[in-house]
Amino acid sequence: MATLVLTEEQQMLKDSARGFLQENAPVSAMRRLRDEGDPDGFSRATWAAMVEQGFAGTLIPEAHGGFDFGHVGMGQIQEEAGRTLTASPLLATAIVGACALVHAGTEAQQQELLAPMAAGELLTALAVDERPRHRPELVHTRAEYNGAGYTINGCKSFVIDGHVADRLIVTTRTSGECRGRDGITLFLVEPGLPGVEIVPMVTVDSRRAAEVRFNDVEVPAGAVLGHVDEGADVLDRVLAVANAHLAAELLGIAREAMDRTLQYLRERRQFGVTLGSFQALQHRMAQLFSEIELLQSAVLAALSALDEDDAEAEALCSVAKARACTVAELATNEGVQLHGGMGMTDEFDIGLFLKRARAAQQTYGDDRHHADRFARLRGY
Amino acid sequence: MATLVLTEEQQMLKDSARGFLQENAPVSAMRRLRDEGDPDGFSRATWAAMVEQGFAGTLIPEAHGGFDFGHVGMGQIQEEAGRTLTASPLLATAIVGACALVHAGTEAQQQELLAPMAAGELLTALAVDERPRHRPELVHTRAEYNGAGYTINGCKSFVIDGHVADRLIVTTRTSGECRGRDGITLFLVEPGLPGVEIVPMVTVDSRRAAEVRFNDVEVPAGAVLGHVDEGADVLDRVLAVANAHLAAELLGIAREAMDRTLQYLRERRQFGVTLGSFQALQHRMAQLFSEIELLQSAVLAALSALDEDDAEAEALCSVAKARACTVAELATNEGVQLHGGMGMTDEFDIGLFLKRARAAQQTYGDDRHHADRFARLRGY
Amino acid sequence: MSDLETFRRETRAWLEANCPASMRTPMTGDDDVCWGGRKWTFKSTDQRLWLERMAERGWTAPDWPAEYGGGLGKDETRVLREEMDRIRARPPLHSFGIWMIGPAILRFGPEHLRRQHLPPIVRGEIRWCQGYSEPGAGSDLAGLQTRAEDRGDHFIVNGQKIWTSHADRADWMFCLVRTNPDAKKQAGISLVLFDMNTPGVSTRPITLISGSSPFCETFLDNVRVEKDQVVGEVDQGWTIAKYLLTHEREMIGGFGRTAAGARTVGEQAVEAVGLEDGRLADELLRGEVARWEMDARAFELTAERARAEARAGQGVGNSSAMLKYYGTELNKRRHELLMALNGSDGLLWQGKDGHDGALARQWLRSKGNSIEGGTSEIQLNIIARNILGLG
Amino acid sequence: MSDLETFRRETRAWLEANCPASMRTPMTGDDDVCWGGRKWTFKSTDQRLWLERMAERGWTAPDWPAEYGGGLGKDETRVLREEMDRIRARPPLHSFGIWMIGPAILRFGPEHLRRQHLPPIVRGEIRWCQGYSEPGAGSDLAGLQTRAEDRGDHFIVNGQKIWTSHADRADWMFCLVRTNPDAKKQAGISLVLFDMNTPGVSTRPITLISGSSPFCETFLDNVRVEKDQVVGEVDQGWTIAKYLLTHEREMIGGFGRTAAGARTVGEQAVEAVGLEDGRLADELLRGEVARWEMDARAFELTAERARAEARAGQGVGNSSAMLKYYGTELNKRRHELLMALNGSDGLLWQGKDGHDGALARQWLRSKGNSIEGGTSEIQLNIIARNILGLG
Repeated sequence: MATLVLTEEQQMLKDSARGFLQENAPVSAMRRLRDEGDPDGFSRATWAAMVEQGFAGTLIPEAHGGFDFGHVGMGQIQEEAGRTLTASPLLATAIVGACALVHAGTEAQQQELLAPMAAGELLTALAVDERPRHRPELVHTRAEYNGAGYTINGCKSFVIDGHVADRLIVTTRTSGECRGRDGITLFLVEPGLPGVEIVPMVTVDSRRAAEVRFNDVEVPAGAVLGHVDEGADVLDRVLAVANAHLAAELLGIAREAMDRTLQYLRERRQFGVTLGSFQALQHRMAQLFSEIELLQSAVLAALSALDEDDAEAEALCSVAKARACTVAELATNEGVQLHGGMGMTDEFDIGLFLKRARAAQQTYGDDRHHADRFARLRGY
Repeated sequence: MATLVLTEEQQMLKDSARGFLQENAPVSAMRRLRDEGDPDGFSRATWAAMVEQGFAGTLIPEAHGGFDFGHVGMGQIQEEAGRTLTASPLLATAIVGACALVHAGTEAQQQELLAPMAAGELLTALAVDERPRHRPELVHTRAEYNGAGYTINGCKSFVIDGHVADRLIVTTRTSGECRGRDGITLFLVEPGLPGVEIVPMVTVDSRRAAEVRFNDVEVPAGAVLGHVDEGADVLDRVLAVANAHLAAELLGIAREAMDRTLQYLRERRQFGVTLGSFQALQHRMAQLFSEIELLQSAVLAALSALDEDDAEAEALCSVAKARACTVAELATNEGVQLHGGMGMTDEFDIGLFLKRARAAQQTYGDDRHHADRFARLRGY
Repeated sequence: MSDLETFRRETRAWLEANCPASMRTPMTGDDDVCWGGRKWTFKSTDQRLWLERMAERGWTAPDWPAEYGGGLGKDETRVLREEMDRIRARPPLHSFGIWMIGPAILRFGPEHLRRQHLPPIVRGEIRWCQGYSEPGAGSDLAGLQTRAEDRGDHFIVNGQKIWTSHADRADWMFCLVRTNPDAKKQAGISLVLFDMNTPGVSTRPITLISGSSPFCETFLDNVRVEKDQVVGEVDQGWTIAKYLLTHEREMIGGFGRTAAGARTVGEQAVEAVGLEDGRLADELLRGEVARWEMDARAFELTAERARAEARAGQGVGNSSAMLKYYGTELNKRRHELLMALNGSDGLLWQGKDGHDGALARQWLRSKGNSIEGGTSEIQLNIIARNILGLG
Repeated sequence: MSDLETFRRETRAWLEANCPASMRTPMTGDDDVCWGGRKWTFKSTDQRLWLERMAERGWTAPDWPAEYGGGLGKDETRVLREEMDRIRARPPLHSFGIWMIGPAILRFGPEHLRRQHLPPIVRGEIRWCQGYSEPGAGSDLAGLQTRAEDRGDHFIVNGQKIWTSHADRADWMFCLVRTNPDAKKQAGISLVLFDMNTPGVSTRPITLISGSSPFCETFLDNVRVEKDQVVGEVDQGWTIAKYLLTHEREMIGGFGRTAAGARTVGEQAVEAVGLEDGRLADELLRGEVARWEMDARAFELTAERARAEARAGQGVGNSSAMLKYYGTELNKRRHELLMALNGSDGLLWQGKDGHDGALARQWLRSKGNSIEGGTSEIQLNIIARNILGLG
């Protein structure tokens, strides 16, 4: 049975994350980073403070310096970070990186990396996509056994936090067809190695991602994460987790966009009455409200299924992400439209939610990708 | 350049068809046929009067006793027949049958059949579907050459007017795979031949269709319509024509459903004001109006492209039918919903439009089928 | 052993002994439902026995006060339900008396009506119907036209009701009437009770677009209603009506929930359309099926969450409007999808291998979901005003 | 040979001789557009020559009366357009003067304003901007706050305008002001003209969510406007404003029309996502692309039909509201689709091989389509009331 109501402990975590983020990383902070053209795209000081709050160790076992608070807990932080548009290494390191290592890392790898990750000192980045649209099983990047270790050649795009990562988690092909599940192997690669080239770029949400090229990059055999040729299963799990947490972030974005729009409709007057008194707008907001309520249920169910290792977990993660994409798109589009001309100006915040929403939507698959995935999981 | 405004002649035909149908075949007549359980599902007397009006010969050349008035002309009759829910052999005989014979018939076949068709004395039916969802290239029904002619075995479902037809137009496979385009051959089959079994059924719109079974049915070689193994091209044309005219009928249904709903909203009072004064309903009706306007353009363009043998004709027929399906579905659903409880009663007519719309939608492919077809025609 | 565990043990034993085997099989259709009442014909001896045995203990309405019904506490009622579920026992009685007018009389009184009406409801002897909607009023109950004229010790009622479920099979009606024509809209309405055998009461079944239906029109022509048959107070019927409407909305809000064991839309799609290379053969429909199934899953989870929140005392209270709105719209979409998946098979009405047009009739019936029990538009109004503070 | 054929022959010859070769190439962006005005810097000698030659004949506004512009009849104007299209001649001048305030002055007068303002517009010497919207007013023009105080022979204007396109590059403004504060909303508004160099006029560009924009805020601080610069009559500006708004709506209604030679969404989809077995590799997107392209085709046909009906004298008149509504919504959908098709490439804002985030910026800019020139909600109101008779 899914946890659809937060425990007292989880509610406390959510409230404290909310308080912390509203105080330390409000939308205005994101705006400042953007206007100053910060090369990291996030604030190191804020990240340090988030680590202080324990956010970085939420998914890491206590034995490795984390708090093992689970996905429902981490999801609450993500939802609140969606409301404040807080950029940080939370997704790439504390969620994706932590999950990959906890799930597939050897004892030695976990020993080496998890504690510094929980301490916020070591950042990771997942290099998976090779095409603009997410398609994780399409892997052309090759890793060839060279007698001692592996030689990696290829190019990865849209590597989130690729510009700051201390360790890249790279999907490669060690055998098989370029579209197949079999033959995918994950590697932990140090970005400083000869032949690794990192080209950062600014995305629409004022965050950073990188293109990462591998030119005859030599890594030792111990850099394999998980088993050779069997990386697809690890990837499934890691991406399901990432998507559940992106869905949580999108839930926060959708709720915040709706709340700000409701506020505007209640206050703004036109033709002598408030905008909120127009029935056509009332019905649209009521429909949006309903869609968001369903999203919240889907997100909670996905997170708690991950915590409980439920057999339906991957399907629920796809339900949550697919719905998060369509609902956040609706919420942010309605937000801009109902703010009228003001919503089109950079001066108002509502457009920032629109921008971040689309970036989070496209990250690791949008609603089409996840509808397709859901259908496959359901056998049709 | 498409004819997007009717010529004076076409407008006159439309007006006279409207006057005729509203007078001779209003919705109440359809209701009477239904309640009396008429075994034909249409009125022979009304059909005779329609023939009198020249409707049956609209697409038949003058040399064969028709009027050669073209698809735009016939489409106007169909649109008006959509408004009155008039059941008749118009689709199966005067549109589908006439088009198949004019397009693919030998001189002898045309001589024999077209004149009686224009005179309303000979009815045809297209036996194409083998699965509940329309998929014309899936043909299991086999016709095997037996030295003198062909022996047909197989089963066709949802044969419109199969219960009254004097000649069946049957798609069979003479070679190739059961899903391929190549190897399809059309036959003209007399329903009285030994081995032909016709099982009529009543459909949701109170019309009739039949399942037609062929058990070792022997037909002469002269029964082939068009060329052996090359029936798919004929079928493309015939189905494009059928769908353009179904789209015209659905346009009439959508317009009539909207008009009746608007009338109801203008008159019906609730909470002390007319329903039509509620902005949420106003916006929904304005959106429906816009969708119907686009549908009208698409239908006119498809019909006139058929008349002009435009290279885009088949794509436009799919645009028209796909849009007709979604718009008629919207119009009839909104119609019932906005009529409230009254819309749910058999006493009100609005539900009859809902029923006929779905039947016309599913006939020869719904919006999904035609979206898929459009994408293929566009090369993606 | 706690009292509750003792109760569970005893209940389990009693059910084992008293619930007939045939009453433990799944109901296959409307025919298996027992509605009771003076006109009822039991479908089997077991159906009669099962009702009589449960009614004798008052367990048809277990949580009503002991003097009228079962007298069980909240926990005991839950245990009884669990134990009935355990052996898959059918409900002994379906009853608007138990679900609607009974709770209203219990809550609003007066006492003499409780004593008169509740015991026969519990025993399944009297079947009730509701007289709310009127032709011409739609969702606007305040526009009520049925008039009750004061004649001293009784009223004379004239008017017409519509959408009365099973009026032709019911024994009594609870009926909203206007007792004060001068009061403004919501005021001046009373909820009165009368026997359907009273002279001047007649009914006519309504044919829906889907075919025959349990709904009737009810004509009230100089019907005499005793003044002691007013629930609550005269002219205070509006409050009771609102209470009952919320009840009704909660009943209907269950639409869109998948019945246990029912085939999913995905399974039906595979059966109707077939797979090619492991994917549904129609790729556009495949996307629609997946999107519907995802929405339906999220809705199920939301209904579950609403129940969990209610248990945790966090219920937003107004979630019933949202569930009613979304659930009924989802169910309509489901039926449109099933019609599309089944193509020409979905169009059948009569004929072909005994096919009775069930698919089409269910599709048509689903259109009423978003109208009955408060239209979708009314639910959206409620959400916008009560939850979102717009207006 | 008819007069019209003679005209065509002569026009063709004149264009051949006078339209510079570089003015016959497709415009590659906003930079190639010639707006004219006092502050204008010609992008090339050819651009200047082409404007001067056309302006000399009055052919920048060919259908205006001969004393102010070209003096061509309706048929001759059409022929000129056709001949210009034949050689793919660029428009010599883009101008709110020609499109908007010119026609309004022509229609509403007075005569001295026609003589003063129309010839410089035709010659491209004066560039105009419009002062309609105000912060806080949105779609509600009747709520206009900018006040013009009567000072005998002139007004003193105070207020603030927003969404003034190119105010920072314009020479004159046509501006709605409230001349009678006591009149009820729509009354008491006048349309006045003033030079942007007048003391007290200042502008500030607006940054949009898509980046920099042609829009400005314009501040009016004790701006002196001569009384002879009122278009039409004092207090009758509302009628002229409505006339201009319809004009604007028709210009914007072109959204969603595919520019000749532009790649279709289908082609872009194939490029971005690729084909597998002849079908777009992403099957859910394939359905969406097909549905969008079908809707867009039906919309194009509808715009064509509206023009054909107008030619045949059957125009519904209100079709501009529908075209504006549908065209802008369609364009927004198109950009959402392009963003989805291009996945992470669509998210780029700066960097990577000189990619400048054009896709994302166009997507963001498209959000304004359904707000500017009357929101979608306003268009739906107009359709419901004026066409459908609801209200």
